[in-house]
Amino acid sequence: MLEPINISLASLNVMTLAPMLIAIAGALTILCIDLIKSNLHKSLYVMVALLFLLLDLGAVLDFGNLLLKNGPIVGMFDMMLIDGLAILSQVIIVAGSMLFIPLALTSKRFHEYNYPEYFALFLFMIAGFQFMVATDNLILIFVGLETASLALYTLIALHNRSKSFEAAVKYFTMGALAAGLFAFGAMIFYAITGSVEINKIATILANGAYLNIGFVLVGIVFMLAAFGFKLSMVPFHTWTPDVYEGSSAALAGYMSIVPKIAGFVVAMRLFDFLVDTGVVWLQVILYVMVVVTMTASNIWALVQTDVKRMLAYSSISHAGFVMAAILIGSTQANTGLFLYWALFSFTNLGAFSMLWVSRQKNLIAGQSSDHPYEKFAGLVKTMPMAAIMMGLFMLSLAGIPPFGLFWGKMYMIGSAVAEGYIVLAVVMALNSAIAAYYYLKLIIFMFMKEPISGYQGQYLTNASLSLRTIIGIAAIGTIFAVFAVNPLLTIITRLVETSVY
Amino acid sequence: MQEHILSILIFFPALAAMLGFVVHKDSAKAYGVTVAAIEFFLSLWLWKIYDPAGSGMQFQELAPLISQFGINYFVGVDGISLFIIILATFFTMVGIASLTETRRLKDLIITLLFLEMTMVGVFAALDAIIFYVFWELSLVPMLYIIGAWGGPLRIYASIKFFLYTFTGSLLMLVGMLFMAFLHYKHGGVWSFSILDWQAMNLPVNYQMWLFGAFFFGFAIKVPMFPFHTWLPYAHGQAPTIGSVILAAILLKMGTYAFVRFSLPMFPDASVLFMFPIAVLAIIMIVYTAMVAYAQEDIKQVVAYSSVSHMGVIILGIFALNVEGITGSIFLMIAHGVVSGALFLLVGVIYDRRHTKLMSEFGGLASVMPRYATIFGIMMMASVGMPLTINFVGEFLSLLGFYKQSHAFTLVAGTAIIVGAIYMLAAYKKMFFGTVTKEENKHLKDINRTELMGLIPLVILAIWLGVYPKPILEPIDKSVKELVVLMHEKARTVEAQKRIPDLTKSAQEVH
Amino acid sequence: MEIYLYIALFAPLVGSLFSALFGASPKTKVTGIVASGLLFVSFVSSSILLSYVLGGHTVHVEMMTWMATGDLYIPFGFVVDQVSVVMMMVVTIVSTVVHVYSIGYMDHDKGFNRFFSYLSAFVFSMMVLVMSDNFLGLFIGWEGVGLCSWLLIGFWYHKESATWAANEAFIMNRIADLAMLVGIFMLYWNLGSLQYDVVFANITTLPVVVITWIGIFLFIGAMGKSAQFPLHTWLADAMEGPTPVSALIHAATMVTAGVYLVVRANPIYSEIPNMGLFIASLGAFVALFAASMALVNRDMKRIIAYSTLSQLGYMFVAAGLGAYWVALFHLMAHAFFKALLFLGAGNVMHAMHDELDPFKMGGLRKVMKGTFIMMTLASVALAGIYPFAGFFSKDLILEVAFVDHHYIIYSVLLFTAMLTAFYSFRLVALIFHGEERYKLFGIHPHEAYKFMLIAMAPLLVLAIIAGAFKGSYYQLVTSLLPSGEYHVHSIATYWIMTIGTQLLVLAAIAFAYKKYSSWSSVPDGTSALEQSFGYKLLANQYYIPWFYEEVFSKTYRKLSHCLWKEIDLKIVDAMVDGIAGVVYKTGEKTHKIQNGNLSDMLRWMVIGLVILMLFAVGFSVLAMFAQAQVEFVRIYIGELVLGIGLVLVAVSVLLVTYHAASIRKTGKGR
Amino acid sequence: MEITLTHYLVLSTILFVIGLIGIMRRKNLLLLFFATEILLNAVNIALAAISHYRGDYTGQMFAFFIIAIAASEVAVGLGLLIVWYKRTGRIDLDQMTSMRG
Repeated sequence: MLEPINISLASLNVMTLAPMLIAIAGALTILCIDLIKSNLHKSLYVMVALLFLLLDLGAVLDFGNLLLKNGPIVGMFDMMLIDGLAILSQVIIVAGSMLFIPLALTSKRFHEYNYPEYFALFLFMIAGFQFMVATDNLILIFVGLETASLALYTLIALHNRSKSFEAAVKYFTMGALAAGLFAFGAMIFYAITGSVEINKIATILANGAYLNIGFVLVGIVFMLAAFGFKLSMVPFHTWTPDVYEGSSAALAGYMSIVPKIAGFVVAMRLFDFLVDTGVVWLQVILYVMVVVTMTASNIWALVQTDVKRMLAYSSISHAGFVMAAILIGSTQANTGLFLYWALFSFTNLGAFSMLWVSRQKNLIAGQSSDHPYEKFAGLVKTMPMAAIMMGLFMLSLAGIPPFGLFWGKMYMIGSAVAEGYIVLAVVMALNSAIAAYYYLKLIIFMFMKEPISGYQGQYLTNASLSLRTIIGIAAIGTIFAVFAVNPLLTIITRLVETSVY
Repeated sequence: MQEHILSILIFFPALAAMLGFVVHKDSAKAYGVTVAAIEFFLSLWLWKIYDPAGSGMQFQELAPLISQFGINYFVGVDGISLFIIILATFFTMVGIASLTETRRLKDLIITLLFLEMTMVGVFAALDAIIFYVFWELSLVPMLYIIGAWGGPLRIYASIKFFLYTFTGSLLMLVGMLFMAFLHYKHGGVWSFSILDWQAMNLPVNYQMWLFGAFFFGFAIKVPMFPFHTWLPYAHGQAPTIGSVILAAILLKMGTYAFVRFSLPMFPDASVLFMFPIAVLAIIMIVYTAMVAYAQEDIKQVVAYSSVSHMGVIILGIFALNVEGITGSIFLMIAHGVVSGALFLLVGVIYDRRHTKLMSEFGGLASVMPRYATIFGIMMMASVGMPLTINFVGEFLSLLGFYKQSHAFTLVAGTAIIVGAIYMLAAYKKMFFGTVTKEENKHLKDINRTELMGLIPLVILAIWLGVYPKPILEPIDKSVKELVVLMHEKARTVEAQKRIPDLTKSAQEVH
Repeated sequence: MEIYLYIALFAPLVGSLFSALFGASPKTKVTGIVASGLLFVSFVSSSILLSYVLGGHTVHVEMMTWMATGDLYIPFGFVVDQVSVVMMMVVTIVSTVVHVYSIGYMDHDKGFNRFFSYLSAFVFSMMVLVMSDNFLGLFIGWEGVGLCSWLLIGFWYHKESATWAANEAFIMNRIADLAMLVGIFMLYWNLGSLQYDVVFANITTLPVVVITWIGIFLFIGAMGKSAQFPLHTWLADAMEGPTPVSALIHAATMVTAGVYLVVRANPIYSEIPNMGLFIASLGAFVALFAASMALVNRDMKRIIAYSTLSQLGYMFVAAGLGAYWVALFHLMAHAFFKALLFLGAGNVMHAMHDELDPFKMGGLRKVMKGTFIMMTLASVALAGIYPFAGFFSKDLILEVAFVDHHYIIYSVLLFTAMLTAFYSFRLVALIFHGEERYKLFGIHPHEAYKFMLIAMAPLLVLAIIAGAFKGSYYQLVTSLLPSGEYHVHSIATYWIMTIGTQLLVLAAIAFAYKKYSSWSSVPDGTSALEQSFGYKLLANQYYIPWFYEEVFSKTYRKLSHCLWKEIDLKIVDAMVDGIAGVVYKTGEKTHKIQNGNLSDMLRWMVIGLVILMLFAVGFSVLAMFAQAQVEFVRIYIGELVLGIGLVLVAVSVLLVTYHAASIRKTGKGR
Repeated sequence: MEITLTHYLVLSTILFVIGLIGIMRRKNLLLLFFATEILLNAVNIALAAISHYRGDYTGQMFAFFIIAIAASEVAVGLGLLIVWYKRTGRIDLDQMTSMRG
């Protein structure tokens, strides 16, 4: 009963898979190296991974070039979709990963980096994210999502602390629930429209004039919940602080950037057409979620005692802030989203790297978590450069101009204003003010308090050349962001305009 | 070099601050004074090459920054900003020269030099975003100065200062973005150029909303009642240098912004909000003067007096005529000089006794006669004695507002009474009577370092009180242009009536 | 001539700055001599200017621009005309005398140099005040004399009473100055200029209401400086300053500035109906009011101060009735004899070691002959006995009142003249006659330095002969001021009036002598007279200072304190902190919903799902009923409501969940 | 009674809700994993049914993918569970509260 399938290789356009394949190949290579000779130093794997990521990035950029010339590219039975969003997000994903992977080269030895599997998993995860963003097929999104997530759970657990296992279990369990929700949501859309491709779903729904709006809404609800989890929207955010706290600072920083951007792209593909075609309900709900996520997580971040946990809540808030772009839905807003995220990745990477640098092997007496505020008290007196760097990242996160994130914030608020969401813009602005408090708190500890005995000599214990380099890159990116904004805007706008969603 | 003088003025201190990290900490102060002096002379040079007959903004520099979004590096000065810039450089120099702080001096000096960059930047900016950047950035060094060198409540004070002003300015940012968006809707491109904005002719209801948004940012900075409560804490806890810069320059950002943004961009809204704002200004004047009278701490007296004087400045600005606006801009400078000097003076006694409670003193006039004299001169300047710098500004501001409302001016004029009450009372408590405390009997009179900072201020306070012309003239020129612009743009009848038509009156004279 | 103008004006300033150079160093006699010398120079220049002005010319210079913005143009302009030159003469003469006198008086004072600096600065301010050619220039001097008055009243700053009095004087003057400023504002906005010539030339073009208001505000300013009721209390308290200061500032010059203003602004006041009568009535009231307080006072300087106040009342009567030249004439004559009286009192104080109560003196004529003669003659002049200066000026005012048919004012003034004579000679009698009560207090009085007495001599001469200048003075000033000969129509009436007045005054003097010249005891406040209500009322200055203190000062103090503690800290500031606190507290209370329990975390997800689902179902039902897509109109107001609502909902949801969580936790127990 | 798509969908939903309830109620980690499997399999039923009734194979494809993913999920999950059990000797959810706030 099945028809024989006749497909020409050319029409498959296998090349659309190239970036992901490079990442997978990298992972396999690492595994093979390990097969041939074990107990190699981690720096080898770091560099191999870096090389493959470089290739990956090259492939992505190449597609970007092609895209700008010829418009969106499809391949593999229309499963793969290389459009502006895909390119942009892949660039952020790969570039972010490239900045992350050298963080493994710490001066202290950490359990996970001794396993070559760690790096292999890392590359698999990247491939997963790349799949997720480079398609509008719900199945492939699901597969990419799960590939990446399962790898990520493992990476967290590999940190080999009791807390990291707990974090992994929590993340995993909730992730499983989210996967179920996603599957159910996809199933509903499939049931209504008979398709799993977002484009087609959109067309069919639009043609049907949303007659079965009730079911559409239920589908949206499940999708919202699933992506709410991924993007840590309140009330699906509960995993975030625990997982960040449990995983190593480097990985936490990574999680605050890369998986989120993948999530955003999918959410954008999925929700933007719904918002645009006038599903008012979704607008309202998104509005609520954005406001609640921003505000609530900010408020919770206020009362944190651990810097990493504070940063976890703060990244929830940032995600909520960016989520507004999907609500607004204009080209400017989507451009703003990528701009914001690009700038945010630099700053946040810097901030988490600073935490990573100050990571101790063993907690001192009375220390309840890895990075309590007290640990940073009086840092400017003992380590002025480190304090200035950390202060810089905090200021940027708080949105103090002219540091990186300010431009993102400004552009986002600007896009809200331009679409008439004045109140939303005000809420976004006020939230920045609330957020400033907890970032300031760290600055105050670092610059205005006296050092607390016991913590001396605990900073920079983990510093190595590569970590310093990464922090330096992040700092430069943060300080001189103003000069990067215009080129970024130009390119992002062009890419967003060539997107299909 | 001449055409880049403003960029040099803005970035020279910052560059010097970076290099300052290398300077050995024992020479830090000398380095700071040198840099600040160079900067000050550069700003004097700016004055010299400034063409008082020229119209509009001078020394404009334009470099695209984020052209996609209409943001450019755009700076320029006119008579309104010129002297505030000079004041800023002057105070940085004086402030550093008279530093008596010993804890981590080098950090302090580097911070001050960064602060100088932001201050000059704010007043030179002609692009709203550049303005905003410097505006916000100025909070950071100030936060550090208050928080790291301040008194026991310094952390509370610095956070309050930062968050309060930050919140206000975020609302202002929304306003700015909306303004740029309106420009986009109107002209097809985003623009943050203040000059472009001034040329826009907005409907009255837009003006009102935007005026409101900007108002929060400015009013908190000024600070206007009821947003003023961060100020006493900030002043109370800040080290001397912090208070000096805060009072002399940073507060002026708010009032300057009213002149630069609110008036020319929203003339109708300015007229509509004139009376509510005048009420706030009057409350500022009278209420804070009374609160100042109740203070026990001399620094708080000066802090509240700052608020009170800022009220007069606000009133002058919203006189919306040449006399009032010119007067209030002059008063900004005057208040900078006088309150800066008063804070320096409070610092002198604090260095000696480590207390600022007036009850701890008494009879200082006999122990420290020179100190008492300088304090007396500055106090008299503060209460608006004619032939001191403050009088010119206060007189013109009140004179200007009298045109708008007689009764309001009469009430606001009580400034000269209530101001005298708290100042004289404080002076009496500090300097008159007999020395009762043992610690006060052998206090050293003011020393050379301190005099170095104070003497120029005394000279300035009197010189500009007697001969304000060199400053008044350029201000007057720019303000006239401003008023002409406002009158042209005014849409409502009320606004056309309230804002004088200079072109017409000039014709009448001829 | 301009050079003389500048010399006259700036010589005192140079003297002041010169003395200021030595301000903090110990006494150097040279400062006193230089300052006095420079004042003499100023006096000579003024005299030259006087002779020039007598020739019918005036000098008008514009030194430089002061303020110019918009249409406002205010120069430092100075004018020497018939009015200002009279004032200049008065000021320079009296101040030269006082300066020389002070060299002796302040001989032993630590603040000798400082004193001269202040005193010369005062003279400079006074010169600015009288010579300015515009209202704002006058205001400079106006405030300048206020400042110097503050400095000099509080000269002995270690004395609480002195500094209190200084502040009182300053603040009270400030109240009046505000009115004056408002008057200036009105002039500017109505006439576009503050120059005297422009203002006076155009004042008639204004509506009467506006002129009236201008007149009222300017007059309030004058009332402050000249200590008219109700702003009079500071003058008596100002006696805390050194006595030369009282002589110069609080008798001869500064306090007359108000009169000068009214005289100067006569074109304005001439335009206002009834304003003159009001001023005259107030003047008459103050004359009587002040004289009554002088009757029972037991402080030598205060008695003279009240007398000054009373005489200022006379001047205002004259000015109010349009006899501006008479007012100015009395101002001049009064300056001489009152300064003399004060300086004499200074000698007495010196001799008595700063004792001020005349009841503790007595019989001083034996040891202080020179002072005795001078004070007696000054009192005679004050009482208005022919041929002394007071007769010509004061009786003239009585005539003015009579001629203008203001008989009530006339009677009041006449009665006051008697009182004046009485309290003046009560003072003289108590100090110089009778028993030597001071011996009870172990004081050994001695006469002042000879040069001080010599310095006073010019004043004595002028107090005696000033009346002789009346004719030439009249010629001089009436070229600027409205002229007006005030002669009673019938010669008979004139003589009856004059002689009658003289007799009444003489009777009062005789009564005073009879009662007090043989006084022997120091009253202790127990006598029937001192217990009487009237006495107490007068001795306590009609309880007005008490009333001010209780009603204004205390209220202000309490209100200030309350504003700070209750409003500023507890409402305005607390609101700000409250908002921050609510946000923070919300965080503290709700962050525990993140209790780390995986089951709860999963439940939250499911709850979120359910809530979304409920919304979805609700919306679908709604949509079904509407049979169409529900379009929300996106308007700002709607959005605003929505936004606020959302925040509220968010917060309340957080709170509710927190409570739910805590209930569940406690409910579970262990 | 003819079995229609609706029946399958209702069944699927019921199973899904059972899974959700399981997720909320189970304190044992292993049983929790079962519940997540129920969720996915509930979806599988629906997908297969829709696929059948629509005559479209995408649904079945999706179901296969879900099965594969569920398998790997279980693998990872059990791995984590074993490590956790080794470290603590328990697989009770309520003990996993070292991070909070």
